[in-house]
Amino acid sequence: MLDKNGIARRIAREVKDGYYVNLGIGIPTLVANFVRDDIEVEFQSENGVLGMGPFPWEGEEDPDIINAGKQTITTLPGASFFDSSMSFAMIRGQHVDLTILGAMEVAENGDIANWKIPGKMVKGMGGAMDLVASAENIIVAMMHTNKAGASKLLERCTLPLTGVGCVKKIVTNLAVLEVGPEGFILLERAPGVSVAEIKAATAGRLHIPDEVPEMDL
Amino acid sequence: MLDKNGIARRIAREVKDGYYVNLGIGIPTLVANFVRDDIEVEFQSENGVLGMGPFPWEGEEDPDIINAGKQTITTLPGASFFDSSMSFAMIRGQHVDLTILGAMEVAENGDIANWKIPGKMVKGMGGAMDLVASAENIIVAMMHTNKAGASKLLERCTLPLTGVGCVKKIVTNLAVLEVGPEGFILLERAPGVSVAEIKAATAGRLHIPDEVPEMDL
Amino acid sequence: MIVKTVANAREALKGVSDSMTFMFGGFGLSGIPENAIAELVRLGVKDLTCISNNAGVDDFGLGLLLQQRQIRKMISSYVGENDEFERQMLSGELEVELTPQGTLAEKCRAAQAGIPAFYTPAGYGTEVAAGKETREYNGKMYVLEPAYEADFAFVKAWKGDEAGNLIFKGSARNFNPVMAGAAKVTVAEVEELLPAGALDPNQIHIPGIFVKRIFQGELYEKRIEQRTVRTRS
Amino acid sequence: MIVKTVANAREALKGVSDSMTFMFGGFGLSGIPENAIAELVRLGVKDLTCISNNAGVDDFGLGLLLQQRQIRKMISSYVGENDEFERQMLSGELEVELTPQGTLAEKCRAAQAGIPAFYTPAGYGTEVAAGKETREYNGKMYVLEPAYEADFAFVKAWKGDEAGNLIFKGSARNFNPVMAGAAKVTVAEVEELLPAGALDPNQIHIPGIFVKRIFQGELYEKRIEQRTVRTRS
Repeated sequence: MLDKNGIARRIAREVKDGYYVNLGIGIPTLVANFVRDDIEVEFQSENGVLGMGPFPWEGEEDPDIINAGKQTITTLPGASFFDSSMSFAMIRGQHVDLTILGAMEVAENGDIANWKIPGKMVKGMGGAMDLVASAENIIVAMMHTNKAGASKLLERCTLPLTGVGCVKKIVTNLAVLEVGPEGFILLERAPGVSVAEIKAATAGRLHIPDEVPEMDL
Repeated sequence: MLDKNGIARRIAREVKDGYYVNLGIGIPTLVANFVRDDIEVEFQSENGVLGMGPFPWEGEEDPDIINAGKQTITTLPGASFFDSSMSFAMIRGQHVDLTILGAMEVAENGDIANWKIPGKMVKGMGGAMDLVASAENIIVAMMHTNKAGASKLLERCTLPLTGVGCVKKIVTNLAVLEVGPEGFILLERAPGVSVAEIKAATAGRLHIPDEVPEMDL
Repeated sequence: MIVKTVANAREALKGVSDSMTFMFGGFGLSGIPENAIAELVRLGVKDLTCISNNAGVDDFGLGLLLQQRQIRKMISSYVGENDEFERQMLSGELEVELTPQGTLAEKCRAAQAGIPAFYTPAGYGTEVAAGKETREYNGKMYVLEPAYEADFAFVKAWKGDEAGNLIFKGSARNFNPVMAGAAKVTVAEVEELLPAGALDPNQIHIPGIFVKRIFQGELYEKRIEQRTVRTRS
Repeated sequence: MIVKTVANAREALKGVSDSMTFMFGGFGLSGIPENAIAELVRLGVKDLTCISNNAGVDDFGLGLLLQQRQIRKMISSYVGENDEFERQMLSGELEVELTPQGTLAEKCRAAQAGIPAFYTPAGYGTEVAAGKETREYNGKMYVLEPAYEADFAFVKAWKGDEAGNLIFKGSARNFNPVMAGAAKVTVAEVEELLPAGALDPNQIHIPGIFVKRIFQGELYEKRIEQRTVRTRS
């Protein structure tokens, strides 16, 4: 079974040379730490930054240079700043190659819910609805089950949707799955996790191929 | 009767302090020469210039600094360059206060035709359709009649339209007219021109007030 | 050259009144019009509709207007980090319209550019699209979104000139350029106000035509919301 | 950093073929991609649809492609100043679609921004709106216009860097920024190609994400169409 860093490490392998990538908050942010050194990737932040670098050295924080999580950041050579409409032109216009974000629920038809729990304080969708509706290539990073132990991979989402039929791949603490025409397809098992455990933790339809290799991290 | 410079001189009096103005080619271009020195006006060129200045000194022409007529120009302090979508954001978004352009025909309902003569080579509408459809304040600068002596102020346009119901004011070699709810309204006569002459040269409905003063140039 | 300079925030905000709709630039607390917000608190105008990506924190940004109960409705994409906001929202004092961030930006830009409506894929199939027209283009579904309408837009730039030209800095640019010219009156406050001719015409982010009034802001706090750093070993 | 540099026009244009749709930046002869045009002439690809505000003059700009009869259809707002163009158009060899200039710019920008369609007032009640959907907003009529679709966009900038970032000069900016990223492949040629980090990230007009290939152009003629000057007395 993977921890959050393990999920991030596995997702980092999906990041290809030459990709522009948008990372959501939470586990997705960790992905940047595990991207191979020998490939070139640029991180886009929807508040108007392309080419994000690491956090600034102490004392060098600039209130005018932050990421979408409102954290102080730096930029790398080749970076650029732009306004919000151009930022979402990049996202909506499918210039960003890969979006990695968290979710509360994913359905076997690719629907995703990650912004609202009825009855609880709703903070808003931020850029998530634009990202999921636009990106060709969306990977969800999340735990396979919620804190109560219930599956987050469902037949249909029960929470208000963020987007419909948009998720292509899911990496959880237990498995890597693809969204196929007839439900989830189990691609890989986390180290030490059995197919039976994954099956038990998945509420939606799950297609299990004859061979389900363990993740190569 | 006015010549082209006279028409431009009269229109210049419609240009108010603080106006952003777009000038079409032909007579409108001449208007810039007659704007009072004691008011502040900025000229916008739809190819992406705000704050146009005079032509450059000989030898200082820059192929990268031209106006919409493709003429080499200069800029004044406070000028800016921008792309074509932002230029038409200024026009479509009604940030430009006054548009002055030529016409082949104007109808008593404010329709204008100035881009196409069927059977002749059509060069295109350029920015004219955006300008007339967007501007709150459009003044047409033209001769009252065409070369064959026929009126250009008609009941209905006969040529393909550039825009519908958009012209507010017309300044010709004979008169200043407004487009009212029931046709043209004669506001001023050119020096030495009689109301009868104007009436004879106007094919559309013409409302003639009791008093029609001569232009004050 | 058309001069847009006014003496201070008080002069710049002439004409604001109760029940108006305002746009505020900024993302989180970065690039927010601090002087305009302070003046609105001073003026005490109320029943406001505010279009802003975020709603500030309890004691800064739009949180200052929330404290004074001046806001009736917020139109935002994300409103976390604000307890007073949550209290007013749950008690029903405050109406909240949540809009996808890219749609919010584009609805401002549409207002600026005289485009009354456009199609976007964001929110299709979700409650955000409820009651809205949808349409298929190339096998994908889109939602029709209208431009915003607002009375004042308050934007904050790094440098500006007398002609109203604006240059922003870093990611403090965010929503400011798309709101400039998107309301009936656009008020720009700047950290450094320069004479016309001091800025390179090639490097202006927002031409002065989109700005009605400009003033030199003062006492910028520029608070950092999440101070993240690397520590030197 | 993702490197977009290619050696020359030949490499930059890999993949172009007959019957494709291309976008060309430039207004008149200002800011046109001279190197890309020259390479298209050399390649001899034909039956092209070209989206460009203008069509060049007889012996320069897109006029060079017209001379070789490589263009089947022009989508432009203004096509004067070109006798060969007129001959081909009147003889029916060349199809011409005239579009209002602001609509042309916005249809490019819509393609860049993933907006499939938008409403504009331009052309309402004229033959440009024939067969198109129209709608009233706030008492004014608008026409629904779809985004363009193109295979390649050829843009020309003043300075660029290895990451594909672009800075334009003066009014040579025009349609270039709105076409960058509006086609499947965007090729940028620049007068000066610099290493990444040489350009101020705050002053970049078009971020490299919109550019697929960038190369150092050569032998720019930058012809002036209307040389207007003041003479010193």
